[in-house]
Amino acid sequence: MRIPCPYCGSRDASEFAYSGDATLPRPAPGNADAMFDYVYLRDNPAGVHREYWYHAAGCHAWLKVTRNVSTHEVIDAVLAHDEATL
Amino acid sequence: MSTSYRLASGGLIDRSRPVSFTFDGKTYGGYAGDTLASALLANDMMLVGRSFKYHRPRGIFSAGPEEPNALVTLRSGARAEPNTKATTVELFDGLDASSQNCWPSPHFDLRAVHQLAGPLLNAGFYYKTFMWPAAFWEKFYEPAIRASAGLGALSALDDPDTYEKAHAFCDLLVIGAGPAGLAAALSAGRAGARVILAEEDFVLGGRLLSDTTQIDDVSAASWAAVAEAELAMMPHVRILKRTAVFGAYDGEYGAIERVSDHLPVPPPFMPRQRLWKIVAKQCVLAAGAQERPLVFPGNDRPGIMLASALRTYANRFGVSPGQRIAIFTTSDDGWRSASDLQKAGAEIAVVIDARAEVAPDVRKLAGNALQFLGAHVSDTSGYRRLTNITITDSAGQTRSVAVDTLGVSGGWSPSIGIATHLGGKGNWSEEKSAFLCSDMPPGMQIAGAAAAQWTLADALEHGALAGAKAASHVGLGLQTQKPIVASDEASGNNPVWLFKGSRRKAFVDLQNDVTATDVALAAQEGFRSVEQLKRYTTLGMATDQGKTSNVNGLAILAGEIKKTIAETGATRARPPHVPVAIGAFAGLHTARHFKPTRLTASHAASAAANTTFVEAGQWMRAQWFNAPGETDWLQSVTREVKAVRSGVGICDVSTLGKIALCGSDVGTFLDRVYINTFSTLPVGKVRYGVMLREDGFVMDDGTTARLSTDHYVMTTTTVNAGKVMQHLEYCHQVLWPELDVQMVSVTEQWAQYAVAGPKSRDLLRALLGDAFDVSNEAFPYLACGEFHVGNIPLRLFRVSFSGELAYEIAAPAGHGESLFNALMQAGKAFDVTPYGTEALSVMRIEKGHVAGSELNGQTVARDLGLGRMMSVKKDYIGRTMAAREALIDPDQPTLVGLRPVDRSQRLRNGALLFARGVTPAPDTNAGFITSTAFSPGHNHWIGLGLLARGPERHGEIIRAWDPVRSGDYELEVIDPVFIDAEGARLRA
Amino acid sequence: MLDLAHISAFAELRSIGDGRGVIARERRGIAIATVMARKGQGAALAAAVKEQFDVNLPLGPHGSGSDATSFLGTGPGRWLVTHDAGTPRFVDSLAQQLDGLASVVDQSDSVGLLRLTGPALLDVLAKGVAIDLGATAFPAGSVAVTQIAHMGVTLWKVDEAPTFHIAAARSMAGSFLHWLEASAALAGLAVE
Amino acid sequence: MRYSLTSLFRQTLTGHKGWTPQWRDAAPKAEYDIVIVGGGGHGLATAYYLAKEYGLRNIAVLEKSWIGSGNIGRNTTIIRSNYLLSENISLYELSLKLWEGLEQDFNYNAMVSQRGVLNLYHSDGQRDAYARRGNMMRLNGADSELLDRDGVRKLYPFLNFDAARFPIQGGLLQKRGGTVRHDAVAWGYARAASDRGVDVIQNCEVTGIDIVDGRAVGVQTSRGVIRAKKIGLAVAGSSSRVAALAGMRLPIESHVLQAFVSEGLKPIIPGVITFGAGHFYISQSDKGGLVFGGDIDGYNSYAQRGNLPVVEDVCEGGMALMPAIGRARMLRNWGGLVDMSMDGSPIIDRTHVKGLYLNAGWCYGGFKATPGSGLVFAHLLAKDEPHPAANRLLLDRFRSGHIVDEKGQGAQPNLH
Ligand SMILES: Cc1cc2nc3c(=O)[nH]c(=O)nc-3n(C[C@H](O)[C@H](O)[C@H](O)COP(=O)(O)OP(=O)(O)OC[C@H]3O[C@@H](n4cnc5c(N)ncnc54)[C@H](O)[C@@H]3O)c2cc1C
Ligand SMILES: NC(=O)c1ccc[n+]([C@@H]2O[C@H](COP(=O)([O-])OP(=O)(O)OC[C@H]3O[C@@H](n4cnc5c(N)ncnc54)[C@H](O)[C@@H]3O)[C@@H](O)[C@H]2O)c1
Ligand SMILES: Cc1cc2nc3c(=O)[nH]c(=O)nc-3n(C[C@H](O)[C@H](O)[C@H](O)COP(=O)(O)O)c2cc1C
Ligand SMILES: [Zn+2]
Repeated sequence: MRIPCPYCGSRDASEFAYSGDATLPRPAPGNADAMFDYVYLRDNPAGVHREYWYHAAGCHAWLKVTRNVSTHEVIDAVLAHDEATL
Repeated sequence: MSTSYRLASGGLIDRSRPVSFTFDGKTYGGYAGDTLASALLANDMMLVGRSFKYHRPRGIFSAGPEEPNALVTLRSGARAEPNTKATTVELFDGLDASSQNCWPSPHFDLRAVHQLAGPLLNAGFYYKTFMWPAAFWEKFYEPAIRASAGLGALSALDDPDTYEKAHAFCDLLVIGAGPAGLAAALSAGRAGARVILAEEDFVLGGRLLSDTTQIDDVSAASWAAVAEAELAMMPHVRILKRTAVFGAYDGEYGAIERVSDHLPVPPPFMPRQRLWKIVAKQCVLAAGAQERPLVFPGNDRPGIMLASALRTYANRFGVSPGQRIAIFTTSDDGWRSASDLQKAGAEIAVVIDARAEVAPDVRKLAGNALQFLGAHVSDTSGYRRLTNITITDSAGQTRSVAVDTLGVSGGWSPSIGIATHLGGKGNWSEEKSAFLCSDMPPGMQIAGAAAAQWTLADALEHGALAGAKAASHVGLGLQTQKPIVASDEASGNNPVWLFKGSRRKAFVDLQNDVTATDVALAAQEGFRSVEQLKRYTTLGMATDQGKTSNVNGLAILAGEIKKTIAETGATRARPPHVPVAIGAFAGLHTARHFKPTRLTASHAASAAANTTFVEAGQWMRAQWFNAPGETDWLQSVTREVKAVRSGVGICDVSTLGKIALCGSDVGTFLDRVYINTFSTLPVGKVRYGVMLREDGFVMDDGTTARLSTDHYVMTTTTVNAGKVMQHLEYCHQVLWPELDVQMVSVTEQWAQYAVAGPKSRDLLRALLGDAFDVSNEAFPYLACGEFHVGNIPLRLFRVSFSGELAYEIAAPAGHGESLFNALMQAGKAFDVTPYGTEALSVMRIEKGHVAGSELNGQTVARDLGLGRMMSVKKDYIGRTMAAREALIDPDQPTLVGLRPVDRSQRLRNGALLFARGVTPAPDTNAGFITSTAFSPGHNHWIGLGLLARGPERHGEIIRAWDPVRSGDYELEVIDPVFIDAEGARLRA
Repeated sequence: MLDLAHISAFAELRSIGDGRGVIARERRGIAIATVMARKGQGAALAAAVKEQFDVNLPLGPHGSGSDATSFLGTGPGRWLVTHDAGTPRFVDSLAQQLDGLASVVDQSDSVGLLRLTGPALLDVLAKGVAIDLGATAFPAGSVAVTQIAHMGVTLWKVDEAPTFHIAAARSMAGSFLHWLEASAALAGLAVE
Repeated sequence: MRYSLTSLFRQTLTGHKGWTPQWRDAAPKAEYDIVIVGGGGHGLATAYYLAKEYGLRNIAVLEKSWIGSGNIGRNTTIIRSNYLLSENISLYELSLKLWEGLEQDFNYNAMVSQRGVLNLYHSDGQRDAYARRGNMMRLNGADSELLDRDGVRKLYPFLNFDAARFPIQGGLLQKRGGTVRHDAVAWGYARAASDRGVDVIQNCEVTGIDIVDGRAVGVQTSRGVIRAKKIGLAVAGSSSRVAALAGMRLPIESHVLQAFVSEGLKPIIPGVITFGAGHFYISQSDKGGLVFGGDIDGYNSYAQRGNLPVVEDVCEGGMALMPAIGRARMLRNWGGLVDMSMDGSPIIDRTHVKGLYLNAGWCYGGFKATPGSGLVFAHLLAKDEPHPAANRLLLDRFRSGHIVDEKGQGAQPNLH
C-alpha cells in the first residue's frame, strides 16, 4: 500500500505507524462519558475511513488519510496539523 | 550423446553444449537449454515420482509451472530444495536431483500398499474415524498419518545461500513474455515508457518456443529473439528473465528472480534469489493459458500428459516423450499437437476427439493416424508406464490400442490468478468456456491467452494495443506501428471434461489424488460450495494449486449439484502465484541480521574490557564487566554494586531516549503530557515526570531538564523512545497545533554516562578541572548545565538512579568513546569501576525506583506509588480515564518492597503473592514479584512487587508461590526503598 | 585539559568485491543541525535564510545551498542543515542567526555521512530504498527521509552522475555497512 | 449416521452410496426461539451447546456465505490456554478441556492434537513475564513448564541457537496445547447441531435487526424476515457492522491477519513454536505444510487480504529463528478479518437491547476458544447471565476500567 504523504510523496505504508479513526475530536477535560466514547468506541465502517497515519520513518508528520478499508484504495492524505489549525 | 527419445534434430537446445546431471544417483546427459524434465524424458525417464496419498507411479505431466507430478528434490545437503518442479528447472552441468515421496525408489515404492486401501481412503475418510479410543489419535493414528505427510524433506540445516530484495518503479509492468507480452512491451517501449518485462522462463517467447507458427515471415521463436533484441536496446526497458511475478498487492507487485538457481552454486556475493517489489503505474498481464487435462478412468499413468506439453518437448527441446503416441482432445488444439509431433518425427498412432464433428482441414493435421470422432478414452493400462488405452467410439464400441504415450487436451484455461489477487473474481464465459477476469487491480489490462484471445494474431494485436494504451495512460503518445502479421486459427474450448468407462479411478487432482468420485461424494455429503469442496477433498491445494485440476473439479461439482459453472464459481486464487522460497522474503534479514544492531559509543572500549553484553531493544548494552577470576555473573555484579556504593562507577546510559523540546510553549505542552507540572521548572533544573496514555495507565517515565528558557531535553526509557516521540508528535500536531513547540530526537547525538557513587564528584572535578564547577553549592541535586571544553559542548545532569551521589555527563557521540576513556582515566585515582545494566538494576531496586517490569502498561501511577504526583490543578493526557472506578480501587496491587523471611532464600520475578495461609487460587492472588536483586548491602535477596493494599501491609508476612520453578516461600512486606530513605546520599 | 578526540561514524567503511560499481567516501567534519521553524515564523525564517545565506529555503523535500551550507527539507517546517567549511561552533552561530525564528538543534554526531557514486549506485540503492530514485521522479537536489533495511536514513541526490549523500544513524553504522557491503559487493564497493 | 470405522467399512463395500449430507441444508423458518448470526466456529458451537446442554431445539444459525468461510476456515489452528490473566485463562482452559473430549462428544474427528505449544523467550524480562504467566496458568488449573535453553534445544535442535540476533534463552511450554483441523471443527459442530434439530442456514445474510420497545424481535435477512425471541451475534470480523444494525458502537476495530502455508514437507516440526523476538509462529499440519503467521497488518481492513511488508516481516522472523526453512517454499498466503478489541480480550455479554447478545472481540485468538465460547455463550443465551468462566469479559469493563489487557498496550487495537 502506498500512502501519498503530502510532504514526502508516495511512500510504502510500512514507513508509517497507524492509529485508527481520525474523525473523533478529543473531548473537553473531565467529560468522562465523552472521553470513554473517544478512547474506546469506534464506528469501524466497511468502506471509506478517515484515519491517522504517522510518517515515523519519514517526515514525522501525522496524516489524516482517507482510505477505503474494503478495497485498500487510498483516496487522499493531508497533514493533520493543517486540518487541526483550520 | 543421443538417446532414443532425443530427436535427431530440431529444438532450441544447444546441441554443441552437452551437460551432465544425476538423478537418483545415476548420471545422464542433456543439453544446455534443456529443463530437467526434458532431459529426463530424453533419457527415457518418464516415471519420476509417486502421488501423495496412494503412492501411485506418476510421470512428467506438463512442460511448465503447472506440473502436478514431477516433483524432485534438487541438490542435496544444506542446499536440498524439496518439491522442485522438474519442468521448470533449467539444466546445468553437475545438477543433482532425486525423487521423493517414495521408498526405495519411484519404480518400487513400499507405500504403494496405500492403493489397496484406496476405496477406504476416499475424500474426508479421516473425519469419520480414528476417534476411538481417544488417546489413540496422538499415540498411534496421527503419528502414522504424519509419517506419510509431505512430499520432499527439508535438510534441517541452515540455508547457506543469501537472498536480497530490490525495489523497482516503472510505467508498465508486463507479466509474461509470450507473444502478447512481447508485443505489449514493444509498443510501450517504443512509445518511451519505462517498462519492466518479467518472464519466469529462462527464454523469452512463451508458447512461441513451443509452436511452429510464423510471425512476420520468420519462425515464431526467431521473432521472439528479434523482439528481445530490440527491447534490450531500449535503455528504459528492463527485461527480467527467470522472474515470476507472484502476486499483486496494494500498490505493488511481488516478483521473484531466480538469480543463480541455474548455476551449481551462487558465485561469490551473488544472491540465490532476489525478491522484487515493483511499483507499476500500469500492468499488462500476459501470462498465457494452461492446457486442461481430461478426466477419465486410469488417466494418471506415466506417459499420459498434456498434449501441448508433448508439442513443447518436441518443438522446443527436440524430445519425443514416447515412441507411439495417442492424442485425446476436445478441440482443434489436440490435432495441432499431433501434427507438430508428426512433423518432428514422432509416431502418432491415433487421435481421439470427443466432438462428433471436426473440420476436414483440421483432421488433415493428423496425417495417417487413426482417427476417432465422438469418442473417448475409457480405460488405460500399464503400471510404470502406459502400455494401452481403451477407446470407446461413437457407437459405444471399445477397442484397445497399444501406445506408450497419451496426450490429453481439454482446451485452455486463461492464467488470470494474479488479476484476482486484490479480490477480483473469475467470471465463467460460456462463449470461451473459460474463466475471465473483469475486476482487475487498478491499472491492469489482460492480453493474449490470459484474456482468452486464443490465436497468435489476436495475442499479438491485443498485446500491442494494451502496451500502447498503457503508454498513453502515462501520457506517452501512440505512434502508429506496423502491425505484426501472423495467421493461425483459434481452436476454442469445449465444455467437456469427464468421461466414463472402467471402474478405475479417474483423477482430477493428480498430486493430491482427488478423483471424480471424491468430488461426487463431497457433493453428496453436502459440500456444495466450491470452497467447501476444496477443503473437504483437498482438490487444488497441492503445490500446483490446482492449475490443471480446478476447472475440471468444479465443473464436475456443478454437474453433481445441477448448477451451472457460472453459479458454482471458482475457488479464490491467492498469492504466491508460484511457490516462493521463504528465505527470499527475508532477504538479508536472517539470523544475526534479523534486525539492525545499535551500538553505543563506549561499545568497543567496553568490549575490550571483557564485557558481557545484552540486547536492550535494538541496542547492545554492557550487562556486566567480567573481572579476572570471576566465574559467576552474580560475583561480577555484586562487585560492581559495591564499588559504586563505596566509591565510584561509570555506566553507559546513552540508550535512553532523548528528545529536544524547543519553543516558548514547551512548559505548557509538558504540563499537558505529564501528570506533574513542568512549566514551573527553573532553567538549569531537572525534574522526574510520568506520562499516561489517554486510557489512564502509565506510558513512560523519565527526567526532563530545562537547559534554557525555550529548550528542554526529555529522557525516555530505552524501549519506549520511539513510542514516546510518536505520542508527543501526536499531541502537538493533532491535539495542540497552536502551541509553539518543536521537537526532535537527539538520542543519537549524545553519548551519556552515569558517574555514580560517593566519589563521583571527586572524579568529575579531576576530569573537568575549571571547566565546570561541580560543587554541591554550584551544582546541587537535580541541577543541569551545559558547558564547552574547547569547542566540544558537554552536558551535565545531577540525577541519580542508583540512590548515590551521581551525575550524568553527555558529549556528542563522536567524542563518546574518548569521554568514556577519559572518565576511566580520571577515575583511576578513585578506583573507578565500569558497571553494566545488572548492577544498574540492582541499585535501582535497592532504591525502590520503578522500571520496565513495573511500567508494564498494566499499572497506573498509584500502583507504582506515584499517585501523589498526579496534579489536580491541570488537565493532562489520561487524567479523565485515570479516574475510573477500577483505576482508583485500593485493592489494586501496589508497589511494595519484599524480603525473604529466610534470608538465604532467592527471590524470583514472576512469583505470585498470597496472604499467609491461603490456598493459591485465582481469587486469592494478591499480586506478584516484579523485580528482584541480590543486595550486596543487605547480603540477601530483595524484591519489589505489586501487592493488593500493599502500603497498608508493611510488616506482614506473605507467601510467594512460584510453581514453574518449584518455589514456595515466605516474604516480609516492607517499604520499597531499601537504602537511604531520606535521600541524604543523593544530596551529599 | 580534557582532550576528547573525535571518532567518525563510518571509520569501518572498507572496499569489498571487485570493481567500482559503487564508490564510497565518508564525509567527515560536517556540522549538522535540525532547524525547526518557530510557530508562525515560516516566512520570516525563509527571509532570514535568504538574507543571511543567500539560500531559498526549500518548502518541500529538496535541498538548496550556498557555499558550504545546505538546507535540506526533511519535514514540514523542518530542515537538516549541513555545513562543511569547518567553522567552529557553526551550530551555535546558526542558532543565534535564526534566533526567534527557528529552533536549532545540533545533530553533528547523530549520523554518519557517506558520499556515494558509481555506475551501479542506483541498482544498489534500490535494494534498500522503496522510493523511485530515477532522474524524473528524483532529480538532483531531491531529499528523502526514508529507511533502508529497517534503518532510518536521509538521502539526497547531489548530481545525476548519480551522486548521493546519505546520512545514517551513528549507532547503526555497523548494520548499515553490512547492508551496503552485501548489496554492493557484486558490483564492487570501492572506498576512496 | 454415526461415524465409526464400522460405518466407514460398510460404506466402502456399498460404494459409499449411503453417506448423507453432513448437515441439513435448511431453509429459514418464520420464527425461532434463538437465532445465532454467524456460521463460524463460535456460532455453530453455540447452537450445538444450546441444543445439547440447555435442551433448546428451535434454533437457527444464519450464515451469510458458506459455513466455514470466515476465520474458522482460515486460522492457524493453534489451541492453548497459556494466558496471563485469570479472566482469560478460565475461559481458554475451559475450552481446552472441551477440546480434549470434543471428538467423542460430537462424533467427528477434528484431529485435536496436543503436541505442545512453546513460546520462546530471549531476555530476562521475557523470562520473568513467562514465569508469571506460567504461574498464573498453574493457578488456574492449566499446565505450564518453564524451559531453559537446553530444554528448548532438546525439543527443537534445528532452531538458531548460535548465530542469533536475539538468542533463545528458553521457553514456556504448554504440553496440552496443540492444533486442531480447523475446517473439521465447523463441519463437526454443524453436523452435530443439525442432528439435534438446529437449522444451519447458509447464504443468509443478516441485513437488519428488528427492535421493538428496546427488545430485539427478529432479523431481516437476504432470505426474508426471521422472528426470534433471542438473537446472538457471533460474527467475528463483522461484529461492528452487525452491531451497528442495532445502533451499537463497539470497542472493536476490524483488522487483517495473514497466514501462510508452505508446500508439503516431511515432518520436521512436531509442535507449535512462537518466536519471542519477532512476529512469527509456526506448526506443521498433518499434510506436511508448514503453517505459519505473525502480526496483523496493523490497519483497519475488511479485505481479507494483506500486504507484502507483513509477509516479509513474518519470513524475516522465521529466518531469524530457523534458517533451515529458507528453501521451503511458501505455497499460499491469505488473510482473515479479525475483530480486534480495545484491550485485546473478548466480549461475551448482553447488550443494551433486550434479547440481543454479543460474542465478539476475539482478535487473532478465538479459534482455540471455539468450544468454550460456544458453551459460555449458550449459557448466557439460555440463562441470561454470564457463565462463571466468562463473567469478567463483559462490555462495561471498558467504562469501569476493569479491562483485561494481556499485553498492557492500552486502547490501541493494532498493538494487541
Ligand atoms: C489468519 C488467522 C489465523 C488465526 N490463527 C488462530 C490460531 O492459531 N488460534 C486461535 O485460537 N485463533 C486464531 N485465529 C482467530 C480465530 O480464527 C477467530 O478468532 C475465530 O475463528 C472467530 O470466531 P468464528 O469462528 O466464529 O468466526 P468466523 O468463522 O469468522 O465466523 C463469523 C461468521 O459470521 C458470518 N457473518 C458475518 N456477517 C454476517 C451477517 N451479516 N449475516 C450472517 N452471517 C454473517 C461470516 O460470514 C462468518 O462465517 C486466527 C485468525 C486468522 C484470520
Ligand atoms: N489456439 C489456441 O487455442 C491457443 C490456446 C492457448 C494458447 N495459444 C497460443 O499461446 C500463445 C498465447 O500468447 P500469450 O503471450 O498470451 O501467452 P504465452 O503462453 O505464449 O506466454 C505467456 C508467458 O508468460 C509467462 N508467465 C506466466 N505467468 C507468469 C508470471 N506470473 N510471471 C512471469 N511470467 C509468467 C510464461 O512463462 C509464458 O512465457 C499464442 O501463441 C497462442 O497461439 C493458442
Ligand atoms: C491450517 C491450514 C492449512 C492449509 N493448508 C493448505 C494447503 O496445504 N494447500 C493450500 O492450497 N491451502 C492451504 N490452506 C489455505 C486455504 O487454501 C485457504 O487459503 C484459506 O483457508 C483461506 O481461504 P481463502 O484463501 O479461500 O480466502 C491452509 C489453510 C489453513 C488454515
Ligand atoms: Zn512524510
